[in-house]
Amino acid sequence: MSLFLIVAVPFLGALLPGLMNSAGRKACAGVTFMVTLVAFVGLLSQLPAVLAGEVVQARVEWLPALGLNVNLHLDGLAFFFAALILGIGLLIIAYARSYLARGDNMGEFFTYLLLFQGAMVGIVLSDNILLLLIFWEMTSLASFLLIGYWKHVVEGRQGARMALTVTGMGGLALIGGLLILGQIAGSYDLSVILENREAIQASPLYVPALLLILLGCFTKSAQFPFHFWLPRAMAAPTPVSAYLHSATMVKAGIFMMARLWPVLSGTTEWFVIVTTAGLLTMVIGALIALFKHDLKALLAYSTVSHLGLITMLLGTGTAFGAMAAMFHILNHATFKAALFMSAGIVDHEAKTRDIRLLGGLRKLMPITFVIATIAALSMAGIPFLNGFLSKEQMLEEANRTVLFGAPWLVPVLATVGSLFSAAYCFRFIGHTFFGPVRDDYPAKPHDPGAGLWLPPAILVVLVIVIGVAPFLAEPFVKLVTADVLGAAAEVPKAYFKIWHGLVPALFMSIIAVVGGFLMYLVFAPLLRAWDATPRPDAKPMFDGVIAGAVALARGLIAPIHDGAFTRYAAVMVLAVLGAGYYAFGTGVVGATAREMQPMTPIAVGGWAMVIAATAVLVVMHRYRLFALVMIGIVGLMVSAGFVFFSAPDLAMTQFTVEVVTIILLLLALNFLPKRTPDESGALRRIRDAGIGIIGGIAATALSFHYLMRDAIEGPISAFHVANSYKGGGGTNMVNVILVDFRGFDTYGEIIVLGIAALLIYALTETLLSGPVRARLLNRKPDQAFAGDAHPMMMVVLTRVIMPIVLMVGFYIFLRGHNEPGGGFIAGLIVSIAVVMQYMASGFGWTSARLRYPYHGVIGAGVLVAGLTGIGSWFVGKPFLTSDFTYVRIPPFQEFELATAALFDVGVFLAVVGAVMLSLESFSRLARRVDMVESEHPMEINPARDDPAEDPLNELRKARTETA
Amino acid sequence: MTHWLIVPVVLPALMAPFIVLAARYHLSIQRVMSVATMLALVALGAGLMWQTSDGTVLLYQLGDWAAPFGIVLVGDRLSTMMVLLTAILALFVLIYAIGSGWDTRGRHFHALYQFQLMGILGAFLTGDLFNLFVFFEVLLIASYGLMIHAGGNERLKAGVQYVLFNLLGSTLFLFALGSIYAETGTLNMADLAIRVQGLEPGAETAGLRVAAVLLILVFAIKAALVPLHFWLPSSYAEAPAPVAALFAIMTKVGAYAIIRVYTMVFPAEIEATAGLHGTWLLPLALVSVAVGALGILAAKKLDRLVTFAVISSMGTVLVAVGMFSQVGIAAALYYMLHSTLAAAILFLVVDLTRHGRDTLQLITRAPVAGAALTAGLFFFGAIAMTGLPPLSGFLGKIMVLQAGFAQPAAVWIFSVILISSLVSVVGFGRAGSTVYWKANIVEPDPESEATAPSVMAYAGVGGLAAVLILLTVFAGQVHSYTQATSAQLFAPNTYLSVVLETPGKLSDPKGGE
Amino acid sequence: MELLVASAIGVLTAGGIYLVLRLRTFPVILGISLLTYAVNVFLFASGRLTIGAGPILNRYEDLTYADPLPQALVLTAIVISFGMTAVVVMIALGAFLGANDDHVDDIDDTEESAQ
Amino acid sequence: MTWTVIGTYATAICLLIGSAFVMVGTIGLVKLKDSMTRLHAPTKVGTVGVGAVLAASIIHNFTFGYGSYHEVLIMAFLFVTAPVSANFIAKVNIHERECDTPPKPTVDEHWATLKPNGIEKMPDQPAQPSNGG
Amino acid sequence: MENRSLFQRIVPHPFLTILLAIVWIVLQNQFSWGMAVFGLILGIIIPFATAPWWPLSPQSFRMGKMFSYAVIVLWDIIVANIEVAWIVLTVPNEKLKPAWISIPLTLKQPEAITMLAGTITLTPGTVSADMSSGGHSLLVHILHTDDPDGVRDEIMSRYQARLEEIFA
Amino acid sequence: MIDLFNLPVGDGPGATFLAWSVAISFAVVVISQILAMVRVAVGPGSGDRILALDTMVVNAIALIVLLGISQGTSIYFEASLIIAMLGFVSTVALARFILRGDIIE
Ligand code: NA
Ligand code: NA
Repeated sequence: MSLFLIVAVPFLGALLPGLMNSAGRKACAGVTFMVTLVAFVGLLSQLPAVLAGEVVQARVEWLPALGLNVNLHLDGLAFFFAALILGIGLLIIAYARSYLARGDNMGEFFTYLLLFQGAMVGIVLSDNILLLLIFWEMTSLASFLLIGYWKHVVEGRQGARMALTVTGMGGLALIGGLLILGQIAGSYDLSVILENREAIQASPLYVPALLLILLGCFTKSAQFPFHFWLPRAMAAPTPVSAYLHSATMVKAGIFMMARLWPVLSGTTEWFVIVTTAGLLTMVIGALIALFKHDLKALLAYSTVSHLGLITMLLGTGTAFGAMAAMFHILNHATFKAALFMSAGIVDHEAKTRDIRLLGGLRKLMPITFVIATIAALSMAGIPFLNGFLSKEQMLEEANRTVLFGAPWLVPVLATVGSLFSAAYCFRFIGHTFFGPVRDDYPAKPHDPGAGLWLPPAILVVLVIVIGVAPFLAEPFVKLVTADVLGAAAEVPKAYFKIWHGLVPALFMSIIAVVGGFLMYLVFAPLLRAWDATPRPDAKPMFDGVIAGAVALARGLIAPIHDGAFTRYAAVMVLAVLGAGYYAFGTGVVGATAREMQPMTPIAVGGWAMVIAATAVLVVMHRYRLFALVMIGIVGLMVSAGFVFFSAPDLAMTQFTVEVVTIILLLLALNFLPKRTPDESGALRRIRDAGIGIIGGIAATALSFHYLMRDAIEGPISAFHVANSYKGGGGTNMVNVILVDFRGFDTYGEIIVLGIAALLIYALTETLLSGPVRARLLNRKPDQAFAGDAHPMMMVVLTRVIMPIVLMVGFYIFLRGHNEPGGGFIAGLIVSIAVVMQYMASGFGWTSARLRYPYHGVIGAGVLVAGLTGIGSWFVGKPFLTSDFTYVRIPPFQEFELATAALFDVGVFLAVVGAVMLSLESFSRLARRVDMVESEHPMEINPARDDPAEDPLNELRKARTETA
Repeated sequence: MTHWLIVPVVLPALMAPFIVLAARYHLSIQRVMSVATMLALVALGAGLMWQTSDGTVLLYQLGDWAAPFGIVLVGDRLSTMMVLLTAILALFVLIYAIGSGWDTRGRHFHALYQFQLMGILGAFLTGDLFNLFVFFEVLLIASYGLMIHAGGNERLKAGVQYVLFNLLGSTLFLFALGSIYAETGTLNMADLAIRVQGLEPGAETAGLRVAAVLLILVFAIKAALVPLHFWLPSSYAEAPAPVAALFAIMTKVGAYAIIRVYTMVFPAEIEATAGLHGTWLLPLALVSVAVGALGILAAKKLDRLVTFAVISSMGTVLVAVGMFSQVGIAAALYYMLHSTLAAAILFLVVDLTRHGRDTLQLITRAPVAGAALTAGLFFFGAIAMTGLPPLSGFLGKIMVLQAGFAQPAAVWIFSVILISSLVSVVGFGRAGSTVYWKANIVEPDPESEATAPSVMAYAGVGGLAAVLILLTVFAGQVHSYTQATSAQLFAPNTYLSVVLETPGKLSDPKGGE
Repeated sequence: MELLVASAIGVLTAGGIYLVLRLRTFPVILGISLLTYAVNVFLFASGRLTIGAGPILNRYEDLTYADPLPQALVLTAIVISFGMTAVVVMIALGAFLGANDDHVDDIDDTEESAQ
Repeated sequence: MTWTVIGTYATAICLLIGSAFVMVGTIGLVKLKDSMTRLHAPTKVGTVGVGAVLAASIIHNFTFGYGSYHEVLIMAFLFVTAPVSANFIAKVNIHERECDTPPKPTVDEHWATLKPNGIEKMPDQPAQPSNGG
Repeated sequence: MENRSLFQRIVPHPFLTILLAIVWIVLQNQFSWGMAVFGLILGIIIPFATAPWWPLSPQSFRMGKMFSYAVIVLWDIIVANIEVAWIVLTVPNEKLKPAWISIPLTLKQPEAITMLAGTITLTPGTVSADMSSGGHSLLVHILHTDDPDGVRDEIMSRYQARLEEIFA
Repeated sequence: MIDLFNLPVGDGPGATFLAWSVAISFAVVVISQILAMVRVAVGPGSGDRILALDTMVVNAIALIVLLGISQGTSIYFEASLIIAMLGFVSTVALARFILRGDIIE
């Protein structure tokens, strides 16, 4: 089977259990088993090639530019690990099928499990280290899901997060390390990297890369000081613990170190770091394991300890060490998986894993007892069991290793570690199975069905077979070792046998076993001493670190993201000022190129007005209506300034917009407080004034800078001046630019207006359909109202003036192309005319008599403008291409017809619609329950009097008489 | 004369008023028209991208006026890619909006949505700086409408800040444009590039530098670069979910503009702009990455968490942009595609999570129907966003890191991005396990009437997820496209000559007047 | 003359910034209006200052004119900012009506009350 | 030539008259003692003043350019609207009690402005600054 | 209203139509028949479109008398403006004698009353400030007078009486 | 100062007189404008402020017309017309706001 398939099968198969969930538990487990089996068989199909020393390859490009390709390879090492993963996987699946409770979602469980399995296989088969990284991180994720699988278990969630955090951290470090490694080697393919030992070790980036990679490996493999997450992960269902946290995932770190052994090992840094970490982990893990009462915790720490052992072996950097490591991996996988499953059986049956509540199970669960005992003795290093063999090799290697210049250090620590190891093994056996049968088990235990005990039994058979006949494993281990060593070293000649003679390792081993047994015997006082000894507990420390990090993050983030817009704005202004100052200050400033134009008194007068009005506005802004008046003055003077500087269109637009804006603001102010409270303190005001003044100085300086210089090349508007009549058919260049040269801007601009109106309308609707509605309807006005809402004089004047204003609007519209004016201003003027009518007789009365669908007006405007633009497509021209012609219809003079004018109609309609829709919205908000819709255009009208009751009849009569 | 290039702008611009006029009271017609438009836009985007994929630069002279005198739309690899991305995002987000019923919770959703797209697409396509301003305004004002869609006090308060901040931004934009016109006498980007690069050595540069720096600040605000990012968290958190999801592209508009303008017009290596953006964009981007990650960890609400993830991911984009190298920009573009989708997915998932919950605070609530699927999607989105394998976020991050090797600040780039990733992972892990896992310890509320979100809502999220997966699987192809795009950006001769040498009405090539 | 215009821009900017930093929406909107004036004049001034030469083409004489392009740009900007102002006024009003509070700062109390 | 001279002088004189009235109106606005009396000055004098300036513009145009008389419209507009503006301002003054309370109307009960239209005068502080500070 | 002729319906306010046409011509700033016709067309269209907002117009309106009234008022304006200017410049504040007067309104048409009020305001020294709640009195403020009743009678005879004739 | 207006009055009789008249008018209007603004600021009543603002609008028209005279152009006509119309509208709007709160009720 292709390597792709071997990796892909678990992933593809992961879909199945989830889908089969409804088909029943058996089906779920069955399909998962089958999927794994397919992959396993696929792997085995490559065995002949592997045994023949070939490296099976499969390559496909994924991200070649990045050097990230799906390059897989299968050599002995990869095969070894893949076989472990898939083989143990098969057993675990069978075991899990019986283990999981009825309420557990099996589909979910097996989906995660298969995802994990696929990722794990991916790690070991990857030839590309970036690809390996992907699988690496996926195992962390799958592990996260599996540890947290029992979502009701608090420890599960916490353990999952801790595992994710620690291995995630390692994973990210690994990313950095591997990227550096690839950078040094010039490729991310392992096959290339492994050939670059000299280059890598000579590189100045070697040490950072090594540290980062080791951080990844140590966290993943729970090496000291990152060992603490693993026992917490034991909250997972036992199959998960057995599979991930014993047999496979934790070995990913080991695998990585083995894989990169040829290029990374052999340096002092590698030796010191790896060996030390391994040794310490071995000793500390074993010590902690000894005093754990939870069977799985005990096994977990024992795993930590054994991983330390393997790490230490890899750290020595010798070929023999590497070989011993590989052998121990094999052995550890067999006995530890069996132990986990046994512990799971005990837990499953006795409903507790607390060793203090157990004991005497030997009689109740004989099968389990046998399996567990053999596995545990192997772990303790008892001869004729495989654990003994690799431990011997380890001790032998330890004997030869000199760390920190002390030849005794490593052997002593190795022996101590082995001693503790033996002790907890004896305790595991003794406290669980020996002793009297108790009557207070949480549940009455007995041997389970074969589904649960057969998988560990198979493993135990292996334990014995290898233990008795190590030569059976020898070629395979050597094959694997050869692949670990690569070109860096030769596979050692040593034989795998039970009896090596009276070598120091044997004595160390004896010391360990005997000492271990003695410790087991005096366990009770030791436990008391242990309990009395203060020692750091990882969980609260970890929690503390996380809580501290969260608190730190909150302390940093929350205060500056607290919703204080005013500060956000201040920061932004300061950032802009700072950046602008920097940019200007670091540039070249030349001499001015233009003459300053002399000031005229009028200009100075106008200038003084703007300054004064602005100053008064700023000082008195808290009186809101007054502020509006002042801003009106500023706008008026700015408009006058535009006139002064030859921009009549601008002046008109500015002023019209000004008035409409003030009207809108007045409409809004009707609902708002009329005064701004005096809230900000003097300091704050000084600060803000300071920022404002700096900003003002900057704006002055910048504009003065530009005003006194010419553009680096002639402005493009020369073209517009030259062609506005020739090409645009108008003499008002500004208007021609607006509707023709840059008509697209204008198109966007009217859309902005249209959206503004739609938005205002939509918000009004929303407000009026929510809780605000009642409040608005029953609103108590905050000011006294004068009588006579619609005074006669205004009404009568409007009747005459409004049509005239409309006509002026029309006039402005028509003239726009050639003289100041145009669709936009015309639209505003027409709106103003209607506003006048609203103000005269009220919105209700006015709109009841003439109701335009303002939505429609906006829509029509935008559509007309857009369709005018599209119209040019039909003559094969781009959007908004204008054309014009001169027409003469008697009795009128010749006049110009330009498509741009049609576009201007669109502008006009959109403006009118937008302004009117906005006003309508405000008016609807202002409606109160106590308001009566007026049926008359004016409140007071003596013409409506009943002639008979006219109080002035007397007077009139009297006057007629005198006349 | 083909008009394809302008259709992405004009189609929604015509569809919106049409919806307002003709289908104002017919929701189903609005929906059908809206979706149809999105499908058409996807097709258009794909077509344009295919057309430009060989390096062709498409030009559309509005009003038949040649650049720089008139406004032109320019389609190159970059702009068409952004058009397609926007269209795809908008399609699925729209499906979600319909499926979740968000479009019925206020008026004119569909019209505003169309206008929003018009603005975004116009911003991507225009070749004129002032026109870019206009499209910014179109997209902003539509976004105001969408942001406060459905109302509510919190949303309106956030809306006020959002609008005000952007008004300040628009003001700054105008200051920048005034500076640019005053200094160079032109507004067309290509013309500007020629004029800027034609500066004699030793010529006066102070004014030009200010113009360049003001402009990049405008774009940085849009791109939520720290410390100009303050507008983002509350506005995105309070915006209706589909809107927030659509907004995922809006920050990219800022990034796009930075890429466009600061590779072609104001490249970092010319004398006039030396030290202007090269010096501080990258450090600030790194700070953004960190601030975003810390915000993820600090968040007490799920929606706030996602907004900080957006800040962090924008930071990553800008880190890559800030290298101003060809590999850097290629990485930035890929990461931009990714983070747009990832952010959108997360915003939608957060909304799905809201189903049956009274709060988005990171506290435990009873599980509701559909929670498992939602949780799965959250997990997916979180993996994508934090840059964990195997999704595109990881690939994008690797690209950014690889590009970072050549930088003097490589150590910083590596440490900040990697450590921030870890912090994000922790933050997402905390939040996800609290919200989705812990729910299982609470008894489901039998009174709860919350039903599972509709299939269509899931389809919207699922569609985005599918696109993200495609982005992962075809990462090689996509990346070679972004590399080609980056190469095109760093060799803008074709762009410049197509824009400036195509004759228009009354003008010879190179502007005979 | 240039100095007058430049300093007027500066004063408008300064006043605008000061008001933008106030605590209530109404003055902030006024501040934005002032800033809008400032920037409009600034943009207008990018065509330099011309007196007595409005950009209305004289078809019969060859004259010089004020630069029409910035004028057109400012027109567009004025219209757009008008739409924006209308919108911000409405949204601010909506926010005020909903919460009976017109502070711009929205000090986040939901964050604090969590858990 | 004669017409030009007459036009020139007429323009100038109109301008001087206009500015005189503008000045007087402004003085009235500044000097007069209460709101109602102040109302007299600018609405009329100012209007006439600007009217004269507009007349000057018309004359000037007739003298030196082509005939242009559309300033008449502005003048007419100001004239027509001035009374209404004044009326509104007077109503504001009455409403805000910025002047002596007017005597009762000859006929009818109230003056329209003072007739409560459903809303009584609120005992609120005035929404306006009471003085320049 | 319902028995209005077709002409009345199309041209509801003939004087307004003419006024608009004149305004149009003035706006054009140069006379041409084409523009006059166009102005007239607009003068018909615009009032037609806005007719609902001017539901009732005065039944009678004497143009001739209106003309002479206008001449009188214009003269008054010019003369009395000078008076007011004199008052403003010379009379010190403490010697100023402002006064309110109430003018009984014999006019009934809103158009007529407005014209009266406008006249009062435009003529110097007086401002029409308010109207009584029934519309039967006009409140006028006088800038400076020793004889408020005299001013009232003057207004009633000089303006109101004439307007009554115009709108009779 | 007088040359600044660059009046198209030729060198005919009265040209200087006209130029001086224009200058005086400008001065008067500007002063009037400033004084009116003082009244806006000082008040005290809303009526006073509105009145002063209205005066300022009228003065602005005068300014623009003077500018037109001094530059010999009539392109500012529309601007003055619009200011006249809108000035009235804003006066009414402000007054209505004081009187009724809602200006288009
Ligand atoms: Na125009
Ligand atoms: Na007036």
